[in-house]
Amino acid sequence: MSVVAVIVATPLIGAAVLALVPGHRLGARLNIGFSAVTLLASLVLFGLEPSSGALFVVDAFNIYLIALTAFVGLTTSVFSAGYIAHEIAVGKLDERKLRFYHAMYQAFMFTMLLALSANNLGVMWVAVEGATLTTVLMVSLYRTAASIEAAWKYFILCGVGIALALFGTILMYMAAQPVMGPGMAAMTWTELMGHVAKISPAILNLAFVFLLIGYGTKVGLAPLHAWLPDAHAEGPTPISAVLSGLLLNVALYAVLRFKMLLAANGQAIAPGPLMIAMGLASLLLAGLMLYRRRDVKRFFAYSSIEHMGIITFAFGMGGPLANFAGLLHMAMHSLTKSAIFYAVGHAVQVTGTQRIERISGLTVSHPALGWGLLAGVVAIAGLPPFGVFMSEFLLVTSTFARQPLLALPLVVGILVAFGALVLRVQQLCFGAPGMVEGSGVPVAEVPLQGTLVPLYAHLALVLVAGVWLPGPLVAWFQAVAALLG
Amino acid sequence: MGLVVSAIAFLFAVAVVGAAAKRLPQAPTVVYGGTAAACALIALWAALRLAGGGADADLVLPVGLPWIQAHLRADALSAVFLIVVNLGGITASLFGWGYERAHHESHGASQDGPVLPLYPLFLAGMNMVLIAADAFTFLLSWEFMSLASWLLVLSTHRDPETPKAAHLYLLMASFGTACLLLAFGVLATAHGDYSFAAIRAHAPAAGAAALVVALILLGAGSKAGLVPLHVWLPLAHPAAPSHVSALMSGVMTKVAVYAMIRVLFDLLGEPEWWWGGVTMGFGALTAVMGVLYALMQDDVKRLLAYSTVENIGAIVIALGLALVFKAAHTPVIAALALAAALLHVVNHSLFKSLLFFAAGAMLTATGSRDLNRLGGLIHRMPTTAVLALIGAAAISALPPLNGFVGEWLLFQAILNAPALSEWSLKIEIAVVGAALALATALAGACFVRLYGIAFLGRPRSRAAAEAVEVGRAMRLGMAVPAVLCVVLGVLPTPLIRLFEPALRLLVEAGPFDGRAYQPWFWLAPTSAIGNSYNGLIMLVVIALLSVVLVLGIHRKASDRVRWSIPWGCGFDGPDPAAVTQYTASSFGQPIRRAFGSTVFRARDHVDMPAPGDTRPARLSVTWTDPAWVVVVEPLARAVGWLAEKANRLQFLTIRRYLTLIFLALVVLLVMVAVTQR
Amino acid sequence: MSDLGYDAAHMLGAVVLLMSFALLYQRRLFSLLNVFTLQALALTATAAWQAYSHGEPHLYITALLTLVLKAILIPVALHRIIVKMKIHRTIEPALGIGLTMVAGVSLVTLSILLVLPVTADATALTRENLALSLSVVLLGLLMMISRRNAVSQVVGFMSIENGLILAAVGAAGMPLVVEMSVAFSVMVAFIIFGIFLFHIRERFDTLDMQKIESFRGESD
Amino acid sequence: MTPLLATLYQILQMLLVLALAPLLTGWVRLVKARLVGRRGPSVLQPYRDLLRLLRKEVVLARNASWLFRAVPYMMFTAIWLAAGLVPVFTTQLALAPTADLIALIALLGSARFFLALAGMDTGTSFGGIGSSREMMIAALAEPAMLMIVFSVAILVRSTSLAEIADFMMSGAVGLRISLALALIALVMVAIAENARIPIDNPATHLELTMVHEAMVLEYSGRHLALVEAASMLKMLLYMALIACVFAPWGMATAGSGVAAALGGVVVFVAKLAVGGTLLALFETSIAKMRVFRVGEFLGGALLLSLLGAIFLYVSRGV
Repeated sequence: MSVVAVIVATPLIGAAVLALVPGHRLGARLNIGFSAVTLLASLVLFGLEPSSGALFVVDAFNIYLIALTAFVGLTTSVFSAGYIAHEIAVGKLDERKLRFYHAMYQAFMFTMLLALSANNLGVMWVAVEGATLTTVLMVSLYRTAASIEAAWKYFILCGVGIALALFGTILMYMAAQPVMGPGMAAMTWTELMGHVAKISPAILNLAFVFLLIGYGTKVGLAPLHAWLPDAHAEGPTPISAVLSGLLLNVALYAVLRFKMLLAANGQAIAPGPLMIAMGLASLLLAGLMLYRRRDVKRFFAYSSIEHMGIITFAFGMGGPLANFAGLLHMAMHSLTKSAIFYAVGHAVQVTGTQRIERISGLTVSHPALGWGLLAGVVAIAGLPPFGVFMSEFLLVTSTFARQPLLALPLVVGILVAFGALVLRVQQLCFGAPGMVEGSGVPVAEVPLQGTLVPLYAHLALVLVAGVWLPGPLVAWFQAVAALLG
Repeated sequence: MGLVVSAIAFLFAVAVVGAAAKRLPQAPTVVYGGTAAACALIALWAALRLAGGGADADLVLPVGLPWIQAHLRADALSAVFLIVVNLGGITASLFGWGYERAHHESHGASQDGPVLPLYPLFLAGMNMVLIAADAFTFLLSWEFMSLASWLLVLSTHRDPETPKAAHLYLLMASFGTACLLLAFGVLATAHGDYSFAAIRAHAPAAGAAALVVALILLGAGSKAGLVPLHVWLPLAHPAAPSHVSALMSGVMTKVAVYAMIRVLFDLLGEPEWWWGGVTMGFGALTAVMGVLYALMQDDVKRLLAYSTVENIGAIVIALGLALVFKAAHTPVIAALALAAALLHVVNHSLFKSLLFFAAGAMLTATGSRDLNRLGGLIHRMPTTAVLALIGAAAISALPPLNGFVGEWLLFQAILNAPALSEWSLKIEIAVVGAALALATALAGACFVRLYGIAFLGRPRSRAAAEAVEVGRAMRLGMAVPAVLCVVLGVLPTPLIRLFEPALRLLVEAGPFDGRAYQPWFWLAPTSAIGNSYNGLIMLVVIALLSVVLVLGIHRKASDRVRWSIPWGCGFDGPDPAAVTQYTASSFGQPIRRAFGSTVFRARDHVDMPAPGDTRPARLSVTWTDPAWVVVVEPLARAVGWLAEKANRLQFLTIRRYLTLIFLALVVLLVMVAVTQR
Repeated sequence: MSDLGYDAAHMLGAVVLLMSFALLYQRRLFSLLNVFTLQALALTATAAWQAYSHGEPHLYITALLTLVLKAILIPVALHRIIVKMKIHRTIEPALGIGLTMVAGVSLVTLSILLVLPVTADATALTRENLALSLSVVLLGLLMMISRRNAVSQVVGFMSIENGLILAAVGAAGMPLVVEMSVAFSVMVAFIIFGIFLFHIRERFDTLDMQKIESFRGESD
Repeated sequence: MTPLLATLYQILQMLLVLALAPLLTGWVRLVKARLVGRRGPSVLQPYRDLLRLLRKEVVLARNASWLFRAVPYMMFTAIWLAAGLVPVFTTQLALAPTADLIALIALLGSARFFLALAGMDTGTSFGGIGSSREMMIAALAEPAMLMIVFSVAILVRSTSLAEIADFMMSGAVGLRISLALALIALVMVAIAENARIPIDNPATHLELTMVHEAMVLEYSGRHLALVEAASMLKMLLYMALIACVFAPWGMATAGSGVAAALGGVVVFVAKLAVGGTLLALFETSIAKMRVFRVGEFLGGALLLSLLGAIFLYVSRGV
């Protein structure tokens, strides 16, 4: 448990320190440093036995998510260092804002890790709410009209969502309290799992609906998704990367924890149909939305909605194969989407625009970046040999074998989104490169700021996962898949 | 088996070298040499396996889906297709090496996207499909193959048409993959055992099997180019560099055929009689439509791509026949039809590669693929002209070349229709036979047009008038398939014998079973219609007669020759633009009138200047592809319309978004309230 | 538990729900604030009563927080915002008042329907409490979407929160109530801060499409 | 039957068709002339024409390639071989198993393929006109021909011409609708393939209506002689084919001796005379049709042959 405490405490201390450190270079380095320590600490978890206490729990479900979160946190902090150097250079950000930015970054990591490792449902809720607050502040970092608008929308919608989630949490306690008696136990996940079979299903059902809608808003499920594209598009790109790569996963993780409770109860309504419906809605809506997008970051934000839809659908289907696919897809989407946002961040910086039609020929002007972006989109589109292919393979085949009629909209949705992704990535990566927005300088002559290591590190992981999954990970996935019902 | 896997791994290594092409001047040599060597190794291995009876070779790699791992297996069927793919790979590498050099010399540093790193990956992908023995590995390789070829198509991304073609291509490829995914979803057992061995062990129920057949026809058919799923093919295949076009058209479509055979004959177990009927029907439609499309094309490579559609149709007809006869428990006839299919697979891969190489040679020499800018190349490019003539004759199914042998076998199978019991099938087979005959005859017209316009007559542009013969590597790349076209046409029996293990695996019989007299130079399959054909004797007799004829004539006749200007209705000058000769469009006119005006809404528009005006008259032809009008455009419009409608959701006010959340909540609550009753 | 305890808790909860209806009914901003203050007071009383009757002293903190924040600070702050930012003092309903009331009644019915199957092993108080708080939450949400004015939407949001606290204090022995209500209050503070700082007056309901589209880089 | 005798018969047949082809053409021309009231040239005139052409010098278009010069030999050989494969006086030919009816059709297709290419080689408009029309006609005639083969082959259970003739002679087949349809279709195809009226006119050089003649317009001297001779051979071939399938009587078969074979030759000459007369009669009584009507004519042939194939299943015994 002390290891978990270290993992959670490191970013908290980091936030405090970074709030005081002047100078963006030092800040960025410290940011990387704290993230690295967090990652190292989280890697230690792999060597320990699963355990749970009153506050924290480490089991098959969150052990890899914690490590994944810490890893993406680190790579994003590396990317962020190069990113902000450019933003400072062009005068879009200043030192004061950056101090705030770095502190908030670590605070955000703290809330993410806390939400993942919390055993107490109330603590988990507080952490998710904290995550909302920190990211709202970062989305509005540029203080442009559009970014404030986006932050505001994000905040209101997620505020309502989080309120509904709290209500769900309270309902969960109300349901458990008659069986488990008053006190902390009735809010502790591991305890609940032990007693949930005896809990009356009626309130449990009600609680799950509120939790699904509440946390589902944060997951970005249609029709609760409206905040997501704008928040991704208007904030700094590193934040878009962690929003898509981490926050959505954490919110979904929260939903799934409750789904496990329902599955273990046995008498409660099957949450599957609800999740399937919302997953399909997200998938189809986002797939169609992709076609009309002109802002590259908003485009990939919709792609995140699409994938969250796929994942939710998978967990809605349930069963060992679909659940496995969902868990794998969560990890793969997290890595791939953040990689795409790194690449997009670089692309936007070299071309000076976020409009898709004004970016072209990246494989010609900046081959390493262009091919990296292409590989990322290829991976997220579900093409082999990347990991998303494996999860979509499992999901589509197992769905069709069990519910052929559900597989059709799934496949149609995936194909519709696929068409848009390929269309746009061809535009971005191929053709003749143009000029930097608002100047006569050819894009090809603009040097790339920062390093592409995070991008390629993520792609390498996704590639490896596409052909080979390590044994322990498979064992975790299978254990969790069994619990998810 | 380890050898094949190592060779594929070697292809990946070669790709890495290709990625460093900017820094390594020898990279093209290494890449194309490496791919040729790897392909040769695999092809040789496969041929030796087949010669040794085609026993299965298995390997399980600890990758892929964790609970089943990657199963690899090369059985007789895989071996046959390994030969096809790698033979194509060898010739394409030879040609590609010369092609790359020629382009490097003429254009300097290339503006195009990379080909070198992707080309070996494409070959590796195709090989992997053939040896995959579980659904995951199979589809992974399948989609990887699509991915690599998509990027290869995009290597000409500066051409404004290419991105559209590439987009449609990858979309259709993924549609196909999705169909295959669904099909394997039905086939796999409930416990997630996706290995082919497990699938084989569990025959699906009748309804499920019907679903699988439909999905396979859609999935593999979209890759192979079955009408109406062919729309991407004539756009994407020509866009790639010519040796890649050759691989895509000549070889990758065969991988799709492999997928059909693997599922329909191997994994699905005992077929129902109507499977073959449906398959055949699609094949016939594809064959006729494909060649009609080809007849209306002015772009050499696009014409060849449409011709691929036609040939795939012929192959699919043969597959359908084999299925029908297999279901009717006449395995020997099924073997005959399947042998025709496999033979045509080999043949088409040879002559289509050859013709695409020839198109590449023309492109290198003249910079154009437009028939109306070519002409008279037989004088400037003599070797290419001879080799292309062999290709054109072979694809037109002229004896004694290989195209005819496949055709002949197929007709032998068709003539066995009376052995069936279903009336509908008998009549369908008659109609399919007529369609096949029509397609074959039209193919002849199509290639007379292609060859006549491109190589014969007078040049239609300065570039064509000044064309220079291509280099030795490119000529060699064309010569190998050309020689094979002749050899296989004359001696097909040894090849069919070589394929026999595959036939026995799939239909449990060979095409020669029960016939006593079987010399290796004679083609006399077992059939209710007893027959034989011998290309070797035919060739020898033709040669003898020709010698007799030439000697006889020259003894009697005058040897005087005078060169003169032919009568050209008063138009005759050195300017290529002022030559009065038939163009590609005018050549196609009679057939266009006969077939195109209803199916394709083909219209000729003549811009005739008034008397006294010296402006030339212009003929333009417009036509529409019904598959576009019926399938693609409505779909694109539907997606566009829905996207436009959905797009309104991007611009709502926060209050309305909240309303959405509220409504979602209320709906879910109502659902809970209702289900709790 | 004595009958009196049950009845008192029930009564106070009913007052909170009644105030929710009253909120839906208001047409003027200032009276809206007044009704909200009343709801907050009722909630304070509920929390205090539960603290007393169940002997759970930490609920006194909740009561105190509710009193200070919801009944005093926030109404005052909103009052100042209305005055300072010259916000229209009448409420523009997006949905007619009558229709809103009908919707509200339906929501309460739905809540009761949902709570009915809760089996007898839950105490009667839990069932009542559940139905009341569920209604308050849903009515708060209805308020948010049926009013165009930013202030009334904030009020709606806070009335959702009131519903949450009502549920939390009613659940016997619920831990972390204080922590959660603090966390929630931070959020409310954020909203008010946001309105104040960024002059988001009517952003809830910007109807100027052109403006939004150009913001989002989505216009042609 | 010894292989030696079969080889002898084969050589005899090759020579016989070569010798008789111009005679048939001459006969048709003579009968046609007589029918329209002219005296007409001698029956031997085609031989004289061919010899005259052989002696003349060759005039080549400046642009012609080697293909142009090679094609006459190639097409002549192909048609000669094809004609040698059709049993005319005996079914016992050495080359019979080498190529069946399908291969024979394909051989003719090869000849046409190369001739059409040659038509395009000179780079004039006439060659193009001829080639494109010829290929259009072929595109319909060939499938019709294959469908005829289909009907016959399914009845006989063979595509080998020798076996077809044997079977037909045995009389086991009786009268059949399928065969009647096939015969009509075959005659239609034969008319089209030999560029006879109403499809084409072998005697015209009017550019709007030319098909075959346009294609070979630039040929001269020995090349033209070969092309002409090949056309004559082809006409003979089709008549022999019709005779072989639908009227095989009088042919020597497996058991019969050399005398029967010689008798077969006489019968064959008689069949040719009758066929030639019928053709002349037909040609003088009909007008040439427009080029673009040809598609309908041959489409009709194709449909008839397909109907014939389908009727097979309706009638008894298959």
